[in-house]
Amino acid sequence: MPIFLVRRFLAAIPVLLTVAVFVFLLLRLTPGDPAAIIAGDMATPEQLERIRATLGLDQPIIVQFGTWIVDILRGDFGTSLISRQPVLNLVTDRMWPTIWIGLITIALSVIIAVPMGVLAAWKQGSWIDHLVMTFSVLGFSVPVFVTGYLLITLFALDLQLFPVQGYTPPSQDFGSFAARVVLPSFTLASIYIALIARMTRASLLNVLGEDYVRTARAKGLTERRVLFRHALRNAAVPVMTVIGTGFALLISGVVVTESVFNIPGLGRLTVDSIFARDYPVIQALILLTAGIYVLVNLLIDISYSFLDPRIRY
Amino acid sequence: QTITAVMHSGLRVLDPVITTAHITRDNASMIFDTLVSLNSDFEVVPQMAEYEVSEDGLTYTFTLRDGLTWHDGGEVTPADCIASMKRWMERDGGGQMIADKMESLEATGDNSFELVLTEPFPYTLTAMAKVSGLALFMMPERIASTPSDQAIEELIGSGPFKFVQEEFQPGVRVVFEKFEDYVVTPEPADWFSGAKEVLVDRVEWVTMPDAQTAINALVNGEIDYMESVPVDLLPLLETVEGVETQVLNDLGSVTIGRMNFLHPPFDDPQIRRAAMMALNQEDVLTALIGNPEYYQVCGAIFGCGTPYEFTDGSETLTTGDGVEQATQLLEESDYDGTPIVLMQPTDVVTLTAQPIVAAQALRNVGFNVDMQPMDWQTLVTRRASQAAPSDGGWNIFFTNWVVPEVSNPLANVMLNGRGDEAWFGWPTDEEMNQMLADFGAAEDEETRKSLAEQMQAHVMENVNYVHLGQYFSPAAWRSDVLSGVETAPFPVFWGVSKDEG
Amino acid sequence: MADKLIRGAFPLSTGKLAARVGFAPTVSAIVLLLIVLGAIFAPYVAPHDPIMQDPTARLAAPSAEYPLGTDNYGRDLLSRVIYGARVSLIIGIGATLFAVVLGLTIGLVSGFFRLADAIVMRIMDGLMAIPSVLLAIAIVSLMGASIWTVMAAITIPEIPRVVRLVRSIVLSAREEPYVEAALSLGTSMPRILWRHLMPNTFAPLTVQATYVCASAILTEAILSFLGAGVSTETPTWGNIMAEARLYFQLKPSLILWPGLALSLCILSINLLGDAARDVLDPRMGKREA
Amino acid sequence: MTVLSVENLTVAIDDAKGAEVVRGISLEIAAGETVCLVGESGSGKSVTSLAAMGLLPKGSLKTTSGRILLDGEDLLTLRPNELRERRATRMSMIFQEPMTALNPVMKVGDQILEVLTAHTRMPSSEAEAKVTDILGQVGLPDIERMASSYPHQLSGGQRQRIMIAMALVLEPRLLIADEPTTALDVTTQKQILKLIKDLQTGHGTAVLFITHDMGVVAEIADRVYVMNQGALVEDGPVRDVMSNPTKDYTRKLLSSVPSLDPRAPRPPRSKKPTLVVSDLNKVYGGGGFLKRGAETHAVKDVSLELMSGRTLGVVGESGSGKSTLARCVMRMIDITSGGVKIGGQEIGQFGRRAMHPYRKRLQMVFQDPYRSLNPRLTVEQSIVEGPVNYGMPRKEARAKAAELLDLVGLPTNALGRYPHMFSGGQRQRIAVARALAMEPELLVADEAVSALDVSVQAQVLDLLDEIQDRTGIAILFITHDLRVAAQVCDEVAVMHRGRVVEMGTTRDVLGNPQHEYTQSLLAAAPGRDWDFANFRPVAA
Ligand SMILES: Nc1ncnc2c1ncn2[C@@H]1O[C@H](COP(=O)(O)OP(=O)(O)OP(=O)(O)O)[C@@H](O)[C@H]1O
Ligand SMILES: Nc1ncnc2c1ncn2[C@@H]1O[C@H](COP(=O)(O)OP(=O)(O)OP(=O)(O)O)[C@@H](O)[C@H]1O
Ligand SMILES: [Mg+2]
Ligand SMILES: [Mg+2]
Ligand code: NI
Repeated sequence: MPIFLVRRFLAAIPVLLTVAVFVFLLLRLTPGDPAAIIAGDMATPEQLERIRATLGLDQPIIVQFGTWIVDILRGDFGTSLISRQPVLNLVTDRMWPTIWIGLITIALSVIIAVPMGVLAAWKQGSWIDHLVMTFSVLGFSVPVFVTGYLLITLFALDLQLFPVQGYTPPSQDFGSFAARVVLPSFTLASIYIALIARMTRASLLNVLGEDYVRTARAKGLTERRVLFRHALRNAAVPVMTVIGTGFALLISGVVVTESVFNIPGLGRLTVDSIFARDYPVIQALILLTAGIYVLVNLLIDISYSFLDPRIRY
Repeated sequence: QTITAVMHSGLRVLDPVITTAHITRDNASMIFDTLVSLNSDFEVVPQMAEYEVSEDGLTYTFTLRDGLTWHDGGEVTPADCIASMKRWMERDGGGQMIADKMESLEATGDNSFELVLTEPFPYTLTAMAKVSGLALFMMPERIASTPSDQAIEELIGSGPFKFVQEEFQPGVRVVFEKFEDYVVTPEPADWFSGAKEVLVDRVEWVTMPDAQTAINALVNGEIDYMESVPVDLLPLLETVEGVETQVLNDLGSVTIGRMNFLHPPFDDPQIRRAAMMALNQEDVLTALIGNPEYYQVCGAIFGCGTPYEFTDGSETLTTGDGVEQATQLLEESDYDGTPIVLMQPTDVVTLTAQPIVAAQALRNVGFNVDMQPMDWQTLVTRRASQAAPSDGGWNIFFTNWVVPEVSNPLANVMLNGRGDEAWFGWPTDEEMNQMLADFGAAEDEETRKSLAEQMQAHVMENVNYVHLGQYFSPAAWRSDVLSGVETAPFPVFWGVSKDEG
Repeated sequence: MADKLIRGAFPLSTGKLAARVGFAPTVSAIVLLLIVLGAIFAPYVAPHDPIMQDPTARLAAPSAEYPLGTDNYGRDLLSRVIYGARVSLIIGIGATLFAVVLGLTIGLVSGFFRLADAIVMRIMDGLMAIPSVLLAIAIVSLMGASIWTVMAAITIPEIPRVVRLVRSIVLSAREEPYVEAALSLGTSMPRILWRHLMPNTFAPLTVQATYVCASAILTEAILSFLGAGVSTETPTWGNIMAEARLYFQLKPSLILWPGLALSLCILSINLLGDAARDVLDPRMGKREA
Repeated sequence: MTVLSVENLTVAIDDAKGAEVVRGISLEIAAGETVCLVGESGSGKSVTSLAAMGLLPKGSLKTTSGRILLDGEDLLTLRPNELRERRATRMSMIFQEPMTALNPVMKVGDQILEVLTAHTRMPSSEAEAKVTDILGQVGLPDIERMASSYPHQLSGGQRQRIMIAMALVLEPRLLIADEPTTALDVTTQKQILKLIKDLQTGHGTAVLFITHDMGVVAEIADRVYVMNQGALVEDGPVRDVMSNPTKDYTRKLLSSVPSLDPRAPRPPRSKKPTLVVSDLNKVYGGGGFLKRGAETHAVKDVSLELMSGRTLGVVGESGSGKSTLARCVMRMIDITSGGVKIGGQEIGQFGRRAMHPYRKRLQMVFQDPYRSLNPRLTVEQSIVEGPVNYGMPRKEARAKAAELLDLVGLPTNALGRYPHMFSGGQRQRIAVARALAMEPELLVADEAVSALDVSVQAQVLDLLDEIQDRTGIAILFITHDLRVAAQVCDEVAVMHRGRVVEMGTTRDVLGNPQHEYTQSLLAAAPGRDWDFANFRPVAA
């Protein structure tokens, strides 16, 4: 197992390197001059040149890339071009809201979606099945921001159950934190639930056709036990995989949700930075999200071996 | 007591000398104070310092008021002010003009200093008191000695509010605390002048990327103040009890179009005129604002409601009947149908409508329009390119200014006609340059007014830029808890009290 | 046992195709067809020019002239929704085509040649690790927003998913005895890829393609929402909604109609995808003992 | 005393047409009795047994009439809950595939324990003791470790024992075993059969044993029922049916069972060997970037020679390296060391390109008739693929394909059809035709008939024999079935753990085995002492 871990971690290096190269090239080879942004409306060409020089933007691209990578390896992600803050501070400052919302969304989705999927698979072809499937297809079909607005109108404005927007750290005021994460988490979860419920259903249907399920029935076990003890765990691997790949979807959704609910998280930071051409921040953020994605999927790979003893690395 | 306010954009750049971004200026005006200020009659009045101008108009003496301290406890000295002025002069247009004519800038005592010019420049005090763009804020010497192309790291001022560095989240949240040792001037508050008396403990600025969310938050009482409400959404607030909406910045903003003088077809004044005549303010403003209460069709390039309000030559813009003439002008011109590259920003709400309306209007009179959508930063980068439109350059774009930024000919960057050194679009306009120089040197207001009127006519003739009208953004606040919200060209939080009902 | 094998190996052969295609997919197909026809014949169907502004009728209520009312530029909403289908569908279908064609090629090659595999898959993993919307915003805001950049931006992150799918199918199909048989018949590698392996990917790809198509249309909407979409001169469902979001409470119909069109379209595509899966892959269909 | 009595059972497909799969079957089993249900594949054996357990797949099959009485109680009228109560306590079932019938993510001990907790209120210590006890009864060694193993950590035989333990732990009155040994090799099969027999005598269980292996029937049955196409053909005490079958179908079935009596070697057609394998070694695994897999030495120092016109059989238990050998000869995989000569030309180290001209001289028929033909190509496309690859004009190749179909006994109109429209036996013939289209010198048949029914198997074997007579092709025939080997091979090589332990003419090796392993293989072949084809015991 440790060897497997080491190997997987090593395998993540080329992945992240690809991401790094890709992002770097994308940012440098396309128009958008951070110097012009910093200089502002009144800047003269000389001022622009000077700013470019101080930012190192006048160096050959290879040199810029090298410097950047070496700095990162030293733990230095640079300084924001716009706000002049260390990127690391910016990111750690904005990380927690996103992490909390992400975790709550995943927990929520799993708790809701898995039973939904199980029910649909078990009652395959019945109206429950159709209902669940319709719901999950709908979850895919409505843009996140529309879901968000709808939830706000309904639960925050009409019913006055939750605040409209904002974020409070749980350490500061847990009640307020809890009240404020409900709507964004549900908004985000709508896609995720759809994804997981569908996968659970499909995977469970596959498993229900397996010989060992027939064996379990032949043993005279109750349907419930057959479903939850025998079928579900065997169906878990593809579901976990979907949770992992769906994570990318989650990150995308976060960008929108954070705007709609005014949550000062990473998603907004990324969008703002892209629009502001704040290169060091964009680079760090995309690398970070890619890193998180890789890590999550690594964890999920590891979880396979707990779910299914046949999988050993 | 804490006022929570939603501002028009997120604060990212802190140094008010580096950028002209309004939010940076707004932020700085909370923290820093100015030597002299402008009141609502556009008069320069003393703020941190009393001043005297010598008979010959060459020597300006400033005497600091007693007991001024910095937020870190230090005393405000002439050296601090001199350093702040020098740094500002390197960046600001008006400042540069002063610097060009400056003989010396030296301390003359413990609390006084002197600015000596080589020739009279009556515009000096106005430039120092200006409230827009790069305003002249006083900072401690150690901070003000930062090179002017490098951003300052610390925000220590002598203004009514202290900046709370630990709680600052770029682009998201700015927190101010009342500065207890602030010395309130005796005169009553008027715009940026007079008593900046802070009546609350804290002010928090939050940024909401979504106006809808901000309004909902205001309705739900989660925030106290919203700097600018999209006019279309005002009906949402009208019926809400305890929320008041009003235009606080009653000068408003102008929206303009700027053409590229370097490349065909707009290197030809006749075609520029055709383009201008094709446009009409009413259409642009309706699309941009909608409710006529919040815009004003106004032919004056220096803004309506300002001292230099002249409307010569603007009839087609204000009446909208220039289409035929424009069509004819264009037909008679050498325009060969090359598509004109119109840059359209997609992510700035206040700039999306103009290109769309303009494109239709230009097509109407026979232009071939290539509308290129891009985000604002791409536009900002691209408008700096002097390349041909087909090689990544451009022909026309639109932007907005607040009225104080255009109301004074010397502050209005679009008038500058020094070719490559001019603002994007790079007109070479000797005539205009001369008028500007004369304006700066003019001794009396009458001369200045007549020069301003000539400039108005010249701009309409030469189409240095297209003035597309004036508009006003209403602010909204919880009138059930806030009192003392006053009009000013940018949001002020002194004099506002909060009653935690 | 024998029967199970047959059904597993010959998905297309079951005579249940007609029976399996139920009510929902049929309706979906009809809805989709209507949308496509509407898009193609938009100039004949739409009552107005979708970009023609009427400043006097800003945010007008539905009337005979403007059946669904107008937007904040005074443009006819119905016409915009009808024309909006064009770009949305072009983006959806275009992204799908690109993703499928590129993904299929890369996936086939990398699934069969071990040498290429290691490198290609690392790159694909890298691409996959970048959140698609972020990548798309980056590409669009850097390259400028046009139908083509938006399409490219949406396509790029989808490619690795298709590649992975194709590759996994090739990896398992590669072990099928009939591939070995072809090898022993002296069939060349490219031909084995083309004739024996590629057809296996069609069924799952169809399902994947519907997914890509739906998510491309949605991503376009999200990009517009974030201000990185196609110019509002060319209406797309996404940018109509994005522009209208300011009016969500005042005039919800502005967001409702394009939203409805979008959701109906995606719903139909998804349902068709599900139906395709049921037809093409019997294991996902009826439960077996 | 009758334990199970099925009366007039009819099972139909649960759709509008309602085609009947099992038609009016009646059978009876008494306590302590072993009843075998035989018949070719698809005759309805499994469906009958599933119906008895109430486990027919919902939505696809249903019982339309008849009664199933367990100790006099009609199972078909019970409510689902009651029926579930009867399972495991009164009746149990063992399935064919030991590999898939156990839940892969649960420890096997727990899977047995679960039966107890589901049906009894036993305290857990007692239940665990009972699990240990039953595991001991089925003869598993190292019970502690076994109980806490996952299925994939056990061998096929061990898994099947776990299944049996699970089925018998509550001492049901009836045990249904659906082909419980088909997937196991003969030695293991023998042990399992004995185990069932022992337990049955110990507990007095009634056993319904489903199989299509007549050897097994001869070995264990008291009575036998013969099924064909969903209907019962014949039944009676096993000796009676085997020695005096009254129905044609039964006679045909029995006479298709190959005899263990080895054939006489035929003279080689030429002096020069078609295939020479010398000191062949194949090691799987190892290598790989960052990943050092375990190595498997699948083939060790194997040397063989095969003359044209002759058939060399390779026999041995599962995993002994037979398929690996075949793939090395075919050069589907790279060989680790040693040589392979075809018609005197060494091809052992050829690369893909160099190999190309030699491919047509070697052809292969694969085990699985369902997967070795591309389902998306017509029969004709499959057959012409090879010749066309070697430059034959398409038209000519087509004509040849038609000829070949005729040769393998299929109508020429089969050319345009797809593989799924054929039965397993027919498909295997198509595969043979495809191989022959290349006019190879050597045909490698890897378990080419193992997936087929005895009657169909006999047809394919006859076909191969006939073709060999006609064309003088050399055949490398891989099988684990000694009966088949005895019928078709001139020589056999016995493989055990990658090595050839004994080689010689079939008559010598099977008639007078020298190596201990060969002897044990022979001893394990069921029904050794019955001559099925002649309906009598083997003449001593
Ligand atoms: N789930 C099902 N749906 C429809 N038909 C089925 C199903 N299961 C079996 N059948 C059909 O029922 C018939 C009898 O099948 P059954 O499995 O009982 O055969 P068998 O005698 O057990 O064969 P084998 O020796 O291959 O196991 C076959 O024709 C088969 O196609
Ligand atoms: N591709 C492979 N990689 C690694 N090991 C393999 C591979 N193929 C087969 N083996 C191993 O080589 C050994 C011989 O396998 P082979 O398939 O030749 O056996 P076999 O005699 O044909 O068995 P069966 O009768 O089950 O077909 C086994 O231990 C098997 O696990
Ligand atoms: Mg069976
Ligand atoms: Mg084998
Ligand atoms: Ni601004």
